[in-house]
Amino acid sequence: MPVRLPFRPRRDAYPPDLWTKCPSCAEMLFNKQLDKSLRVCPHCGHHFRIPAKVRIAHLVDSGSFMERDADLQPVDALGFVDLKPYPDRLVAAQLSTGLRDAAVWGTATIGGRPVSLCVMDFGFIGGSMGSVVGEKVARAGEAAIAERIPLIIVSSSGGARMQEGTYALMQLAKTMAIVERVKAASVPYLSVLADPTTGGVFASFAVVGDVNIAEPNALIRFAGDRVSAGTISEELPPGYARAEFWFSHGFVDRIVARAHLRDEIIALLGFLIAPPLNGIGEPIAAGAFKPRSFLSALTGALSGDGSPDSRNGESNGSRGEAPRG
Amino acid sequence: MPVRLPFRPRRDAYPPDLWTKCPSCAEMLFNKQLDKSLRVCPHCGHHFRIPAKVRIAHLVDSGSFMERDADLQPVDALGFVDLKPYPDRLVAAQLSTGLRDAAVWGTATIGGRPVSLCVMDFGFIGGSMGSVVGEKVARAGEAAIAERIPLIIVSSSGGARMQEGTYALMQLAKTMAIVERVKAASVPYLSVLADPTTGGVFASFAVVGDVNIAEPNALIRFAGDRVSAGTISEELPPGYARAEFWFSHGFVDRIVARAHLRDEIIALLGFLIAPPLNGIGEPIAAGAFKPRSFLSALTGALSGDGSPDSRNGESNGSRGEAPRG
Amino acid sequence: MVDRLLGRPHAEGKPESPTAEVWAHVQQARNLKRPHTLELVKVMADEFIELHGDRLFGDDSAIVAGLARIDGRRIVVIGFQKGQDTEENIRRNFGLPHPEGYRKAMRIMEMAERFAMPVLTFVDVQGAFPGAAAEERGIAEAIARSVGLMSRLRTPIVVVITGEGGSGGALGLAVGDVVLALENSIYSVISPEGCAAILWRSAEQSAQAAVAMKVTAAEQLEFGIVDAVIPEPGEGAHTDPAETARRIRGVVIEHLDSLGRLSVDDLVEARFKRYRAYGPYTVADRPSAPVERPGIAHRLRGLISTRRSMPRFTRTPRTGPSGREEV
Amino acid sequence: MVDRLLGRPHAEGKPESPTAEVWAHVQQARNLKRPHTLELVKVMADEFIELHGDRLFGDDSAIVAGLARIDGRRIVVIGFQKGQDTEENIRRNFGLPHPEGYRKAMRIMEMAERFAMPVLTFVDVQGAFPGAAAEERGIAEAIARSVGLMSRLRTPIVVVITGEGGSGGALGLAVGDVVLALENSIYSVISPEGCAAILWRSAEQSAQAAVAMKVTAAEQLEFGIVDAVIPEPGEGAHTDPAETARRIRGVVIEHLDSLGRLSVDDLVEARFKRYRAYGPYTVADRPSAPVERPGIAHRLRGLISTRRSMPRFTRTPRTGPSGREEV
Ligand SMILES: [Zn+2]
Ligand SMILES: [Zn+2]
Repeated sequence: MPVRLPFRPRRDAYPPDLWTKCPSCAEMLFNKQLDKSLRVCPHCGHHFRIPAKVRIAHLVDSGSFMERDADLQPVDALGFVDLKPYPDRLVAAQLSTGLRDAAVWGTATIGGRPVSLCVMDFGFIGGSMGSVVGEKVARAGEAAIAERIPLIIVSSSGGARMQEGTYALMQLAKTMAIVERVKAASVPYLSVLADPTTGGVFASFAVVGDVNIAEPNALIRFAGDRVSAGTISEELPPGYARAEFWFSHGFVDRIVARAHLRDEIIALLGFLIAPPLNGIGEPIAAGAFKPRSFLSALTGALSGDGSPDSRNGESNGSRGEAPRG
Repeated sequence: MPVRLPFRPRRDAYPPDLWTKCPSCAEMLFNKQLDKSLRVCPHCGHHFRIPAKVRIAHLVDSGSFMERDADLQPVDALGFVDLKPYPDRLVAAQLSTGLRDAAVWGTATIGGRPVSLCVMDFGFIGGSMGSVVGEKVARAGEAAIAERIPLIIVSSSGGARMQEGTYALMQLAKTMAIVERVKAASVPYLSVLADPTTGGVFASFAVVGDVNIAEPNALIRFAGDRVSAGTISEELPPGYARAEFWFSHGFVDRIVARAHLRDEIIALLGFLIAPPLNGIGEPIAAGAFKPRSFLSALTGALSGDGSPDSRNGESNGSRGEAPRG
Repeated sequence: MVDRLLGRPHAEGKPESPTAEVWAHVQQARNLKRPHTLELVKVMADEFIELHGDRLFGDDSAIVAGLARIDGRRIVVIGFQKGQDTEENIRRNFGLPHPEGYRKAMRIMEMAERFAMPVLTFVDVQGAFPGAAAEERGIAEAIARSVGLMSRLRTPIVVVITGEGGSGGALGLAVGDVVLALENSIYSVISPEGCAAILWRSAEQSAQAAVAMKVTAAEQLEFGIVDAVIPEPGEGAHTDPAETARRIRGVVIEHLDSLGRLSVDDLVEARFKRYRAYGPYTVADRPSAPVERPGIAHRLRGLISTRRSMPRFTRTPRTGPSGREEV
Repeated sequence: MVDRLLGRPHAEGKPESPTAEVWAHVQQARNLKRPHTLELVKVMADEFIELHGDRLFGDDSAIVAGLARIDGRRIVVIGFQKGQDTEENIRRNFGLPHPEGYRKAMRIMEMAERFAMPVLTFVDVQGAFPGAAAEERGIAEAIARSVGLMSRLRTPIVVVITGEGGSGGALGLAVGDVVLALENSIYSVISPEGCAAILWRSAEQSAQAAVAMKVTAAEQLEFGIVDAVIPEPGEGAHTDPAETARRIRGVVIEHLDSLGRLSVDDLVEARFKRYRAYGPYTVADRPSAPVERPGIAHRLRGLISTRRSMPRFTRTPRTGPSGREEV
């Protein structure tokens, strides 16, 4: 049952017969051409921010994306009003983007391999993470675990959504709790950090991918400009907190231009494969250090009730030592 | 079966009626007094290096130390000759220290609590670690695991023993393999870093205690003076690579004067207690992340007929949406 | 900055407006004379051994951690540490942690798990240090991993918000089985100043932002983010730090008792479900209002006895297949 | 330093003495034209994706790591990377790693374990960077933990010493189920220069130290530290890097096959026992000479077919209670 909002053309769905000025090199770019280059300036390589569904179309095998939970709808839990009420902001964002909140998730194939994919949309209230975004990230992770398929999250976010108060803050914990389970289940997780990935999104699921991929020059930082400017005044070097900065500081594995991102992901998916489960529901390569002989021998030695052998047998058997191919 | 070497008084067993000059403050110290202050200069706090058995006497409950494996004897596996043959160096060291090699291990009680204790002796070829030292560290660790008592190692070493070649290097791997098992068994490990703790000893078991305790001003470093001087020339700040340096760089938990070390260890032993084993030979608090319901639920889901509906149902069920209230 | 951090005691007379009242509460939460981790431990614990260092880069003085004995129990205590005067504040970097602080905390938490010791954290932080030194060494990564570790740590965790529960910097030590808060504490997704600067484009609207975010302990209790509020003595915790510590001690012991009766598996599963459930939303094709009844988090917290009210908003159960559409 | 690192091709004529012969071998092992990790992977692998960063502080260019497909297998490759010319050498810090390199390696090894990928390491390093920057960020801790992790990693590990196996810096990536060595490689507990400076108090005795430490691959094979020696083509690996890589590839694939037939539990247990058994000693009250027969390590390595000779020294089995004495 497809659920669609009434929507008007979103502001980043440029009319194809018009021109856009590149904010980096100031070149005038014909929108149709810009779409063909995946909204990357052909002159200077500037990566324009793109809507979630455009991103998805770039990445997945054509027609393979099955959106899930498009009907999740944010709630104004706090009765939050700043210069205008939160519900008004939500409605405006929904009308301009055609989305109910700042993330889209679903399953798809990429290069023929099934994945669980969640993509954030900066056009929706700055890609901020409230309860719906957190819920979608969580469900994407749970689907990845259940189906033992890789999880891919593309982040583009100003951080936690202030209008949802500490519920928004709790999304850091919710999403990290899920990511910990993804890792414990030996399910691969690729994090793609697009411009910008900041605040609570950077400080939760975006920073802890098995492989962290950043788009060139993407702004990535925890402390927001205005926040840190108001608190600590210090000179920041050029390139500070850009993708290349994080590469050299060890937090980003790969910087990949948008034109190569799909191929890069396909290549990585060829390597990062969830190993099969053993008989008792644990990945065969699970990382827990359980040296076989010494602990089971100790049990026998220390429990001293006379049945160490049978206990050893159980202990060994329960670890599911199936022959390997 | 006590095994004793023929030995002459070792060079650091000072004649009690003579004086020793403090190398730090140049004060002349009466040896009897120096022994009473645990060989710490009462004027400037300089900690003299002390033989393993003196250290043990400082630490353990009187009469509780039962030395183990005193009969382990080093071997000249390489036929190593520098300015003199390795066997000659061994005999000289054995005669001057009364030890067969640079470590002493055994069980003892400290403040009434049983421990497995291994203490290095810098007086034996610079406390260097060859196969016997590595073996004693390993056996101390194995005893700690088997008896579920804390492991305490006091390091004082110039590093790996060159005369034993790569066998000495392999002691880093041997001892670390044991320490990993100590940790996996949830057995506590206290590392005491005395002056000096350098080279391969610092780069293996000495640096990875649950709690790292250093004696004041102890020299602690990986790269030896002569080695690094010959390779990279750079100015080193005062206090470089001393205990206090490592405290501020996050590698030492506590700097404890010798007079307080026993009390400090007693206090820590009151906290760091190996939890009991469960029925299958694993510590009840073992750190492996095994979220109970979701992995076992997955096993059921995936080993079955694979119908997507039942999979969804089980997946949701595993999220625990039981009736509320 | 020092001025702001030192805070101002709230006015003697009645605040003249609800906004002023909330702002007075914020200032109260920031009062540097409130007891911080070390002051609390000194009263609460019979014995305390501080541990230092992240074993990677440094020892962060804005986060302290150690082994404590409270009521005969061996526990691990970890918390933020502001200074009580300017000199100590400078030494403690005004209580603003760097990544090393969270990495030290993680190291000690893993030790707590290994030796089956419960963890007690004290949360009082404006936020993580927002400068380049913290940023480039991965404050975001450190907070994310600490939050993740706490979500799965196989030992009980009791959290006490004692002053400012500021943003991700606070959450980095605030994931637990029970989250308590002192009466005059605050908890918010961003500092009121930061919120005002972004949404009102003016830091002068900080009080208004504090009101809008519902930062007070009582409001956070209503939301179910906090499980119980601990009343402060006299005119506030800063007027009687020792009595404050004793009150915290009593409540913490009670919760350690309750949590200690659960199996580790049940404990970790309940903690997971608590955080998994946070955050209200509705489903568009079933446009009923958010259901006003206790949610999963409440049911789970029912496992442990706490004095608290109902959460006002809970997640609507998902009963049918979700909407799907193709791109 | 550059000169020394660039090495000198060994003389055309016969070396005039055994010492000179060993020293020529050392120089051969250091020849910068030998293929390093990236050059080897380029020939050996059909596909390679390099991964970067320790997620803590930086990305060390002296250690490279990534995902490789070799003969249809998914594996993780980690190795030291010297430069082949001065410019690259400067960029790669002359192949001298900082702690970040080992921490990156550990991160990737844990990933290999999680996704059931074998690990292949290439070892060619004079030693860890001996300067203050590496020291103060914990090069010792990084090496210790990497060694510990490799001793228990639940996936096969094949190590190839390709050039200089220098001290703890090398061992940090050299703990594995099978340890191979190129014919002209060396492996030592300390560099010959360092050994000479300490024991002879003169770096001029480096060749003598190299002889005394028995650093050559053939000698290390005799000791059982190395399981098999891979012959180099022509006048040495530097004269035909591609053929060198192909030879390594063949041997590595063979061992990956053998190791893949073991259960992970058996694999890890055998690896543990191998390292647990290293190092000869005797027991004083049973003063027989060291027993010249295969020990535990050899028996375990018998599980995997390798071309190797007997270890000359093995541990004497401990059959009776050990001596005890009181202090
Ligand atoms: Zn441009
Ligand atoms: Zn003195």
